[in-house]
Amino acid sequence: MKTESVLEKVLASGNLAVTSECGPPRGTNAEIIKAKGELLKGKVDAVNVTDNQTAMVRMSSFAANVFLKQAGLNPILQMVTRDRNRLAMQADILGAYAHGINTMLCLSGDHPSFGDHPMAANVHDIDSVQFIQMVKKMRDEGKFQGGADIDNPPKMFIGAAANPFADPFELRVARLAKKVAAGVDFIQTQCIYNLDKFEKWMEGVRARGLHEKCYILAGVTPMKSAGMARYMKNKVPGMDVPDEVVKRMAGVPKEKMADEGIDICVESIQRLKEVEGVAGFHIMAIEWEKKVPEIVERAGLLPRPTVS
Amino acid sequence: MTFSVLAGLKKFNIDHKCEVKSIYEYYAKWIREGKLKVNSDWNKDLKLKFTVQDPCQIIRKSYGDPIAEDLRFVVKSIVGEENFIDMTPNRSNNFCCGGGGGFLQSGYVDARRAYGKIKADQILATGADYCIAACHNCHAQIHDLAEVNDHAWQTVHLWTMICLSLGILGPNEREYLGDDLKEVNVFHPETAL
Amino acid sequence: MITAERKPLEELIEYVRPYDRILLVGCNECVTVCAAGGRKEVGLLASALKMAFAKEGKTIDIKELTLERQCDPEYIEELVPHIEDVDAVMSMACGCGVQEIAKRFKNIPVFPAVNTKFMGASEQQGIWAERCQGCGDCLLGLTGGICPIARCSKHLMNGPCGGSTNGKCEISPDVDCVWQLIWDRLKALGMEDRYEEIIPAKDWRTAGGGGPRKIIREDLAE
Amino acid sequence: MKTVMNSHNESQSNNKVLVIGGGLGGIRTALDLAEAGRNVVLVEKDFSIGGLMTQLDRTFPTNNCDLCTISPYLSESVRQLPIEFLSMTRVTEVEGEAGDFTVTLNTAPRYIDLDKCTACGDCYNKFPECVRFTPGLDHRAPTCMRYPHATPQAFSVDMAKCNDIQQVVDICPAGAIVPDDKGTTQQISCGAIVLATGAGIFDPSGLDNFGYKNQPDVVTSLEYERILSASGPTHGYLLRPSDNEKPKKIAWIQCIGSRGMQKGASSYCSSACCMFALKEAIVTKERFGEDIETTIFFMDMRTFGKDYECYLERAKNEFGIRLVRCRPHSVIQRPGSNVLSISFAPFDRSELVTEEFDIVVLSTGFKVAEDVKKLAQDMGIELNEHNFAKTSNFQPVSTSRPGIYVCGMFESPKDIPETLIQGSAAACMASSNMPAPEKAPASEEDFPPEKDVTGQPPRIGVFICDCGNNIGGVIDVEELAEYAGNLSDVAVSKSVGQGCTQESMKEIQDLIVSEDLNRVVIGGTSPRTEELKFQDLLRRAGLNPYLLEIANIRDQVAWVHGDNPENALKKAKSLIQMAVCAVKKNRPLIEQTLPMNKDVLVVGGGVSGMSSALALADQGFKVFLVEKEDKLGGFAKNLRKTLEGEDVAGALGEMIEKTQTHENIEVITGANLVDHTGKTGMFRTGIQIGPEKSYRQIDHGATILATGTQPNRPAEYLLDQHEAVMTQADAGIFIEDSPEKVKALENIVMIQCVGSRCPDNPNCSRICCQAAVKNALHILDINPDAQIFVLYRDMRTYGFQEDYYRKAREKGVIFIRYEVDAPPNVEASGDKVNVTFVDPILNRPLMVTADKLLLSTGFKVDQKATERLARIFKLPRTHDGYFLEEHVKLRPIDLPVPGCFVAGTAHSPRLIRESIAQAQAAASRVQTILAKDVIHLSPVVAQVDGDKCAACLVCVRACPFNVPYINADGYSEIDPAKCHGCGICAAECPAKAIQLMKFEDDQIMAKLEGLFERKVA
Amino acid sequence: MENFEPIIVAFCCQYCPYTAADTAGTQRLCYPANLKIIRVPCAGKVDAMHILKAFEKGADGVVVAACLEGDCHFETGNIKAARRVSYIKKLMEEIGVEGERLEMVMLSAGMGDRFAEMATEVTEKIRKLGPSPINLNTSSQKQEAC
Repeated sequence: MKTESVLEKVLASGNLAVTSECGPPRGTNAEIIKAKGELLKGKVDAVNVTDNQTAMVRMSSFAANVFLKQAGLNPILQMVTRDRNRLAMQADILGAYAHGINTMLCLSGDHPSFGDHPMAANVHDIDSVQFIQMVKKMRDEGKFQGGADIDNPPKMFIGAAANPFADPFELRVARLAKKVAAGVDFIQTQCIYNLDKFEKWMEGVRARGLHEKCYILAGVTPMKSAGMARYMKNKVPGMDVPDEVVKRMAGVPKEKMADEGIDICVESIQRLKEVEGVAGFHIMAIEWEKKVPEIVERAGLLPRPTVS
Repeated sequence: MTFSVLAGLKKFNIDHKCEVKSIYEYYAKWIREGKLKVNSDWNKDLKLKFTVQDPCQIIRKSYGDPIAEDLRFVVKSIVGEENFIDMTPNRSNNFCCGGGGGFLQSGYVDARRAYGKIKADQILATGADYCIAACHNCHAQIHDLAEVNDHAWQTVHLWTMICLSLGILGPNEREYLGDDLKEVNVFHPETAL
Repeated sequence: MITAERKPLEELIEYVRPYDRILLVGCNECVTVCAAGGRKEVGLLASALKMAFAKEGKTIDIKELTLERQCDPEYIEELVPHIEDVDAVMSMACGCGVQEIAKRFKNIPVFPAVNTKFMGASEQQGIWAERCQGCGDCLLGLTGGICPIARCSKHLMNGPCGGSTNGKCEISPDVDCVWQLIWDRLKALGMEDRYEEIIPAKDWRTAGGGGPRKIIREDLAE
Repeated sequence: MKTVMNSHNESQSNNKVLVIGGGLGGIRTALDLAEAGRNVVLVEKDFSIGGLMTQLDRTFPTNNCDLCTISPYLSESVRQLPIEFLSMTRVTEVEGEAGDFTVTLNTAPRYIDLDKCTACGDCYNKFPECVRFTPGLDHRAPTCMRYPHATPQAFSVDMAKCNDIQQVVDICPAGAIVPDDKGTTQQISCGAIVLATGAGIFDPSGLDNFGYKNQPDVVTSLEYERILSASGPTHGYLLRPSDNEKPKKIAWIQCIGSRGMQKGASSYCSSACCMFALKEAIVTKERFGEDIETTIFFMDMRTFGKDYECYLERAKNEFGIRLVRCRPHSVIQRPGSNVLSISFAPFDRSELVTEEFDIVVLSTGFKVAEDVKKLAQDMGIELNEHNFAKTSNFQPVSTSRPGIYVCGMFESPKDIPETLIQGSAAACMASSNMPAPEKAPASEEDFPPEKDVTGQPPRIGVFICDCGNNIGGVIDVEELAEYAGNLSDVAVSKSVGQGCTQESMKEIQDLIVSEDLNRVVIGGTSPRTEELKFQDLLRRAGLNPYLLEIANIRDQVAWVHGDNPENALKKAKSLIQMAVCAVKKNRPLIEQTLPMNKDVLVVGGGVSGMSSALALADQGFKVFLVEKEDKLGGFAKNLRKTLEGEDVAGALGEMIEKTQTHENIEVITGANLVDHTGKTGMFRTGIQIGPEKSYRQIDHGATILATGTQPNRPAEYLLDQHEAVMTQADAGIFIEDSPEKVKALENIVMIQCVGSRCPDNPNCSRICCQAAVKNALHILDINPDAQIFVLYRDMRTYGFQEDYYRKAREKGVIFIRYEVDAPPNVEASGDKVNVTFVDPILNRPLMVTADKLLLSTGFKVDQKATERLARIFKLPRTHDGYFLEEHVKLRPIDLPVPGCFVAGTAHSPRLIRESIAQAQAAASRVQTILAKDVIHLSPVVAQVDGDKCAACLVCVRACPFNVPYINADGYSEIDPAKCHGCGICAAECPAKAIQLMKFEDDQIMAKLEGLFERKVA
Repeated sequence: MENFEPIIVAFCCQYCPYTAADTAGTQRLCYPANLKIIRVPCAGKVDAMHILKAFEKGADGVVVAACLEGDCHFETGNIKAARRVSYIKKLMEEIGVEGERLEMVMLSAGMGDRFAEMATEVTEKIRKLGPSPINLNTSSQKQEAC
């Protein structure tokens, strides 16, 4: 075991891990994050906390993580290279680890032009692959990126994102290989609607044995409405929503759409369970955290294993 | 008839010293020279309107416009200038009556009448009571066309009108005249001579 | 070459409003090539300013001059005879020119007439595109001669990011995803394996991160 | 206006050529001869030159209005060069023989002295009935002036119609009317005569079935052109003649007066009607409304010229011109209706269709006018059965009488490019029986040395013309002169009355000298026509001709502001002031000259190459004839007889023999071109000779490309796979060599358009129809019982070939049409082949077992070879690979690169006769350049100031002729010989480093200064 | 101010528009005298500077006259001129001078009446726009310069 991360233990035990995600508030009201925590408690092994998602300013992931930790959950610290240079990133990692947060996700982050501060400078001092190398160096060599020693180095369980549906498709496996070479421990993929394409990607991953070098969690997101389906298909870059999904969502009356979304999500999970190399699921129910328990339960992923 | 002689001579290139002429030319010559004393008084108050058909073989295909002028001179002399209306188009550009080339004997009656429709329309356009057809083929066709156009006009030979205007047209020679002319200028050989 | 684009006229009018005699200085190098500050643009701007003020009934005297370059002191020296009888100078050169004039003539205001944009190349007559940010430590050797720093909106050195869709950047369909271009280029050169070598974190000091930079050639400098 | 230039060596008859007819062909001949140093007398029976061309609106295939490209031709032709132009003049008698003719010329009285008349139009306005300006070409509405810039710019009076002669005389301000003008008869002697008398147009009023006489909406093509033309009676608006309404449906009926179709029609095909009908239809749709329906009734669509087939395709697909293949008998106007109805049987279904049209255009063909026929007979010229001048295939522009040549329509009906080709060819042949001109034409008259004005303060002379009452009537000339007098730097300001008359010019010239003026401003008419004249005046006064500025106060002030004289005067003052300010900035410009290398390189040793070489060598020019094969002769080697029966092989052998033994021709066979540099007068071309490829460089002054094209052998219809199948060329040899085999033949089938008019060879190969008819007639001569079938898409036997086509039909050859998408099918059957095709009348497939199958395969460009040549000479090519000439219509021989010319099938597929004509034409064009000892470069060129240039490439990219380049020193350089003087680079240059001479920025700024001087301090 | 007489500068290419002006003269068509024609070898030669300086010096309107599309003697002169005119119009709007004071027209040589028509239209349009704002206060001085 490289870290004391609960997620690592679950994955190491061979069980299908389940993680979820919640967005911190657009203000200082800690209750919101605590409430979301309550919803997910016991239902998932770990909970991602986003970092200024879509470049919209929110309470920092670090602060939200601390609240969830205090509430007894296993938070995952998400950090983007867009907003901080390498000093600030390492400082936050030290602080988080000190608060007992031992799992994190290294991301590049969406471009500021999508968010509410398009005029802001984007830092990108290091990119996501170099970020993984940095955290690995801190953990395994106990050294800062600059080379100095760390007093009581943080043992972080290192995660990253992967988007099997972005272009050029033939490059996506090689990119995962780069992250593995950089030292990533687990991967959470972009939400999967085009299952065939995902399976094709997994074939490539297996061909290079990457699924043995890191745990791959399949990302899923339940659709709330046909409108959301269309929005995700056309407006969100790197998202591959096949027409059947949009047709299915549009095929049911308005009030039935939410349930249809959940059904699709559960069906996807059932099918993804069969895919060799999928070590777990990352359920992203953006602003719909209350549905996660129902999904996890209906997907037969309860009860969560308790690991020492 | 004139045409078949002309065509025959040419087809079998029989070298002939004689010249083939159309009768219209001589009718016109004789009228001009006063030998044929036609007069159109009979139609002065009747005011029957006449038009004339330019047979293709005689006008367009052989003697051309000059003979058409002679034909018109003859007709105007016998029915009166003011009662004559020309079809459009006319002379060498006239439309064919649709009955030539053996079509009359061919038996395809409907097709023949269909082709004749243009001629019928031309005659109706002139509003003439009588159409003089100086060629037997044209006469038969136009006469038949009159049948299918509810007798809108009478079709009559040129010699018939000449004799009528000479006043020598006997009672049994008025087959093609309408009732309006049946009694006009009747010539009774037995009493007149 | 360094590219630039003339500032909106209102801004320039406000700059020179308090002054009666202006020296308008063009530059015959990069800004001429990108049609922003050459001799012709100097003429057009002078005329435009005079007309704008004439509209308000105010006459303004603009003296037009175009130097060979404005980033060498000797050429700046050529302004000396004209400086006495003007109240302000407006330079149509890139940022370097404006600052050299300001540095040389302490007691006279200098205003920029153009916005210096980027180091770029001419895609076609009349269109220039960014090619280099002068990061001081060129990695074109690793990417088949296409620069991700200048041409990726997140200057990722191990791209492409998750937002690249059919060869275009996530921010806009008109912007090529540079990593798509790099990948196509590497494929064409048969150097696909070069893609998997991780480019380590960059030392940004060479890119100005370490403060304003200088190049010193001992063989040339006193 | 003086039109008779002082042709300096009157007496020397053997260097003078008489050109009869001032149409386009005559002008081209006159221009070529004059530029080649000959003296020319151009005689035109009409009031002004231009012929048919000036009445046309737009012309095919360029579809743009060539008025402004042709009017400089006309005025330039009369002004500068040693051309003595006699209008309203006829030839009455010709005696003598080649080299020494004596010709009697009779000039009808114009009653106007050409020197005095300024075309002010007062006489015309007051007495329109008796003052003729327009020959009233279209019999309905007389145009105000046949074309705006007629040459000579003068009226003529028809004294017979004048009831009060004295009144007319008094009205003329210039006193130019000469009531007792009896015309003149004079005798001139000349070395050669060229008949360029053009053609008359068939008058359809005799055909009552078309109703041309009494239906105003039935018009001839020429009248339709006048309706379309901006200078026509309807001022360029398409209006129906009967009620001036906008027409919605227009029909064209082809072959009116041609192909023996009507009473009084000539039996030949007039060659150009199909094309100008298509053009009129396209222009109608393009300029007057997509919604106008255009229909053309035709028999064969004869678009055989260069890129004409693509023009036809564009007409059909892009413009939706409806083509109906049938011959309507008559155009009838039903009594009471104002539209014309045409009844016709469409080709594809047997029923009578009647349609209504607003305008019907009769595409009238050409015929020889009576007076031309009589003139030719008087001159003892042999005419063919259609009264055209009889010429042979190998001497296409020579008449039966030595020393007398023919060009244009009088040789045979043709379109404008072919007319121009023959015009130049006639010029070449005319000078062939005259000694080479001793000295270069005296273009530099003995001008006094040019005064050096640099550094002098400007002393400007302002001279205001009153041009009869044209200017004086509206503007107070004295006040204007007085106003100009007190402008700064004006030393002399005078009104000079008739500015362009000899006296006033003399007065100005003297003042320039006496007052030591160094700048001149003329307030007069348009510089477009006057500038050359006043530049000569300055030269004669010892001033550089470019120290001149002309203010156009007649055409653009007096004539257009007559309604407001007060404003007119103010405007005139402004224009004069602008001119005065601008002239101060004018600088003396020198016309650069380069020494001329007089040798000629001819590429390609076929019929065209040899004809050019011989024509030039006979004139004393050294010719290098380069041929890539190892024998001369080209494609003509495998032809035996022409359609007219002339022996090709014999004549070709003779030509080869003459070429190889001519002392002025160096024949280099087995040679390939490698590189080509330099410009007109100093070209250098590298060639590799023989298998060992030894490199040699040839210096020459001009280039003629006669590289021909490839006979096409597409793998279709079992060609080269079955011994019964051969091409028309193979058949020509087969018929000549083995007549006994021909006797045994029963059935022969020919298929036209094989490998031509198809996607990968889109144009028509022009020569295959006449080849098919030739072979058919030759076969029937040998074996009258043979049954010949010709499967064709369009029979294109244009011109006199039509007679042979009719003879073939009379002899029983069966011509059957096939559609492009239903071609015939050929299968082998023993030593014969079965050809199946659909007969359009029976609408059933038929099968013929043919002993021989002859395929009309035409030409196809060898893309690789021409592409390589085009790259060496930097020449553009058309999309199907032929060299693209400078102007498709008006310069069909000159190539865009000055000094390069094209001849023969390298330009486009053509017959031997047409290739030889083009070869002789190319020879003439070359002589127009090599006649001068030096090349004059126009001074209006762009100049780059190296110091200012930032080498930003804007000029390199902007120049339409890619002349500028960045030179070794790193700044843009523009070669004055190549610059066309458009000034686009000067306007685009961001560093203001380029100035166009004569239109420099500060000159234009000075004009603006002048205009607003009084306002802005 | 109805008696306002605008001064309009017309840059005319010497091939087609200048000939069209002469043709209008030959046909004796009347049009207002406000148009002052400056002859240039090609519309492509009219520099952005010339147009702007014309306005600066007090022109109320400027016309750039070129040949018809496809008829340009130098192939692309008229197209480049059109591009330049639309660029200058934007610049004039920035300066605060109405863009329609600058007009681009295309004419063939024979269009005499179109030239006269254009001259009248442009003069009326500029007259309606009133004197150019550049010389609003000095317009009285310009009155008799016409």
